[in-house]
Amino acid sequence: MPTAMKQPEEIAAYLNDHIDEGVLGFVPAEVGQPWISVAPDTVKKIAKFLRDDQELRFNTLMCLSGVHYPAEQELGVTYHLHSTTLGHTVALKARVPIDNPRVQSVESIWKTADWHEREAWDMLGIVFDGHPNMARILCPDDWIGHPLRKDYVQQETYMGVTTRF
Amino acid sequence: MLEFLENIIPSSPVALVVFALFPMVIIIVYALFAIWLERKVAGFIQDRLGPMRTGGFHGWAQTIADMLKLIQKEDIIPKDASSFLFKLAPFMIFTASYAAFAVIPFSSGYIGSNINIGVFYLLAITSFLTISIIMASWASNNKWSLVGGMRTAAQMVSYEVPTIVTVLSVLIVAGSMNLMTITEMQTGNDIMGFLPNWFIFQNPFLIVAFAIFAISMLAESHRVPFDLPESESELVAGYQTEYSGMRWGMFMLAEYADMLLLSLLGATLFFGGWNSPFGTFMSGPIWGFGWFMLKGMLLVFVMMWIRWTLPRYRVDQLMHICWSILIPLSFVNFVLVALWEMIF
Amino acid sequence: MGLLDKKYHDSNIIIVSLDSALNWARKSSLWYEQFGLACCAIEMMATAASHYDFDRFGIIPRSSPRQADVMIVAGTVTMKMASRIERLYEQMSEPRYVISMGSCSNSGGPYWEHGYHVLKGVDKVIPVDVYVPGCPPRPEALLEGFLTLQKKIEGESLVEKKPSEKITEDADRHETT
Amino acid sequence: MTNQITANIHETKEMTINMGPQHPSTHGVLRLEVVLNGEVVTRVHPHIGYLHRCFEKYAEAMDDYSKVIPYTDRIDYVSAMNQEHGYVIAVEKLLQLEVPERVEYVRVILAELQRIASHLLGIGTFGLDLGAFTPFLYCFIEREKILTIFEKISGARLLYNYICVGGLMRDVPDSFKPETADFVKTFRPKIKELNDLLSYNQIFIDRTANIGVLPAEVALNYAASGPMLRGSGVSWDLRKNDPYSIYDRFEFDIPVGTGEVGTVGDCWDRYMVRVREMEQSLVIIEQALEQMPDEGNVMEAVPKRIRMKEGEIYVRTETPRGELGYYIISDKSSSPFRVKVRAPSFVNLSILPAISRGALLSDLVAIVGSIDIVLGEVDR
Repeated sequence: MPTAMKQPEEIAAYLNDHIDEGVLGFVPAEVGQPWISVAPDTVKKIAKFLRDDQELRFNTLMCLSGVHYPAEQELGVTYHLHSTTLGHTVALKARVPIDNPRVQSVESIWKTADWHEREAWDMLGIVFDGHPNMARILCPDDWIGHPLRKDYVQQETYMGVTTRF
Repeated sequence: MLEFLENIIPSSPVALVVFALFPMVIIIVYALFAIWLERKVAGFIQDRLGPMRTGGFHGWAQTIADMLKLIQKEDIIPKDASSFLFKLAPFMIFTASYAAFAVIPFSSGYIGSNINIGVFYLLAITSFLTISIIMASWASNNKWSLVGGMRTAAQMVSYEVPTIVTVLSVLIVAGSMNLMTITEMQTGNDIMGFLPNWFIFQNPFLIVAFAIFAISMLAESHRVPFDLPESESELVAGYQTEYSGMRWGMFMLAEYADMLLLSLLGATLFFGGWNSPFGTFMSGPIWGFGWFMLKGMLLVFVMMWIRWTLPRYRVDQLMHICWSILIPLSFVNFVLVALWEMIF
Repeated sequence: MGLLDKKYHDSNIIIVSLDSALNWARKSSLWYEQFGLACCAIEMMATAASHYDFDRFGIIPRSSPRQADVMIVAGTVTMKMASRIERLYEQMSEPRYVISMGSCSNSGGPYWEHGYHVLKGVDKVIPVDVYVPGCPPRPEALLEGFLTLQKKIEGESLVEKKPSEKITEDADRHETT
Repeated sequence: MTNQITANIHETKEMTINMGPQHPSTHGVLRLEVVLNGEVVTRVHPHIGYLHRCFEKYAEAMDDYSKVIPYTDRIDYVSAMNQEHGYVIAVEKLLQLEVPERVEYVRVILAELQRIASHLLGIGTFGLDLGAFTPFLYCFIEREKILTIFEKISGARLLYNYICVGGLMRDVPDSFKPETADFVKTFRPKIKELNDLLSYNQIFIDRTANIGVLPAEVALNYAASGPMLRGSGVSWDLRKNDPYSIYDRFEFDIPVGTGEVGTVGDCWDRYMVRVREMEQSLVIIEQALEQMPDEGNVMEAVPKRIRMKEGEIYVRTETPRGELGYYIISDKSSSPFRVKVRAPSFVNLSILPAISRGALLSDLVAIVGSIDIVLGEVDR
């Protein structure tokens, strides 16, 4: 039975062996956890492989987070995956330029991604291709701007009420 | 009692009005007391005190303050509501529950109208409650009210069947529909030498009938576990959602009056009405009234006790209990009561 | 704030005694609207529970705004919620009162500086009668808020205040705050 | 012609009804857009964000890692200690900081007490949703005792700001140990009382068994966690499966849903998992009280100034509602570059449309109650 817990390095190497394109490399960390960098237009294919492959079996998406990198003019999406059967975890990162922030949606692979992706759109303005309902989730529908961007400027009024003190 | 009033009051119509207002006084005094009692009972069941401040001793004036406040409240009629029906419903529901008290024999000296078909009249007039609730819910033009009203219609119409069948079982034993006659038949302490001649002791199957009656009574007056029409956690306030001020107060008053009415009916049919449990000891018109109200209030207390103990049923389970348990059971029991009467 | 309030221009002995009776009824039966927004709602529930027991003062929850007298704004009011709070307030029937519970609804509280989605004080959308400070206020503080509201109700009258009285009253208020 | 008329008469329309944001049983400001066919729910569409308090913006704006802690309290105001615990563990892991023994034990005891307090509230409000008012107040009486313990050590009843990076704000008083032991002793019989009054009440069982059944595969696909996942029969508890802090030193069971009165994964199972977890928390507290060192400086490892290296970490802890994840990216400054909270209620609530289709309106109330959401955590 090829069912053993894998370290992130091994998972990266395994992915490199089995996926032709899209896996951009393994990034070790000085402190904290390492991650695997992936291309945003291949996320879905990689995600499906990660979920269905018998050696990996990542059956849950623990967390999906959007990040803004103002220095590089980029937005990023981090996926934290976990396998309840094998017990290993891995982090994937996809980065897109801020003027065309499009990432493939993984909603069809892990249902939990639905709300997480809507939140990333709401907070950071990342568009997820293939998501069934790309609407704002936390802020009201007519809100202006994406609050978690580092250069976000709060709107002065909303529905006639000032947002400042 | 009417003759007595006509003796002291020279004008006959005035005497009649005073005579007719007697139940009204009882209802109002009872409601003021019962709402306070309800909160006190809830408090003691839940390890707290309940009203303590208003009026001094244990918040005795709490309900009076509530009523006085409700009178002051703004009377809102929603723009899209059907104004006429919306205004009419609270009066109708109160009138219906007040009118039903006409045939209740409060004591050997007082009955509003000693008619032969008292039971029949009472069951007919309580159907007005259902109609007024549907009226209120439909007129409000509010979705929560509507769902509450539909639940009420289904619930009250269904539970009328077991109620009527159990009442019929008593009528077999009594052989009369006059509530005064029914009460008079239960005078005396002859069963096993000491037990009073109440119907519940006369026929063992009437104990089952009383159990069915008690359950239906909870449903008819929509109390927990059958309080679906106004279930707070689901329907906000059900058919009362849009009512404010004294119009809402009328609904509350009617609800408590309804509780008392059904309790008094239960006391009359099963527990000897105004008869003293000790035979001729402490009997008479005044004592009789006291015994009667005591019996009614005990049943009301049990309803409160249940309210603060149990969760609520779901609407389909409610129907299931009625149609597949209570109704067949009440019919079988009806036959058994009749057989017992034939044999003994 | 009821229907008859401030309808009379002159006071007399009947109105004075009626005033005290009506005010007594109002202050003794403050039914609050049963809804909570955030952290403070948990303390509000704790105040209604056995240990502190709102019912001692005749305060009970009603879930329909039509039958409620007091709205306890218990917690952070966000921009998305602000219009709903306004609507709920309008649905309540007069006389109605508002208690702002906790720092968030008083002024935005801890979300004062960077809270782009937080309304900085519920008094921007509805009038507030009593402010209860704290994050969250203790149940005793909320009860104190209710007692303050009761004192405020005692001062209400069917008689419209004369302009001169209004001025002195305003001056008093400025002094105390 | 006549056929057409009768067809028109019998044609029914679906009714869209708005539940919330002000509704007695949406546990705060959740809004559910419910499409009803009669009383049967055809579709549910949850609208959230009515309590969006910009936590993540605040975490970035604060100039110190410690200053984020009061805001973590307010994410899930029902279990503030657990939130602090999770955040502090994440920061400590980034700092590679060792924490004194005594601190770890106090933290664990507090986290478990908070779990009991939180479950008591969850159970109580669930009963309230089903119309049982009295158990709710009984739960609050017990909860008040825990809050008294917390108040003695931290000065606050609800939001404590007590656990800090590297230690605790101040040492626990001497009375902490005997009082906690005393609580454990008095609380056990209360669980039995609760079971008699509510858990095994026939009406309660009728209302919750076979309602809102969540199969295990669906739960995993939706990344459900906590009692929601365990109710579906999956034995998954981070305290055991991925132990953090010192949870590997204690012996306790993971209660899972068994379908005792209905189907595995129904509302009753989720409810019962919570009740049984309270018992297990008592077991953990008892062991921790026994092992806890009496002496030790709780401020020993607290850094004067937090100097962070560049890196990132995702740390998950088990809160009463499930897996709480803090994803922290640090740069060289003293404030976090990005903090993302993976809130268990947020994820658990996203399952609601999937499990409430075809339920009755009253069942919907039961299902929402059994998920045990805290809106502060859903909206952050």
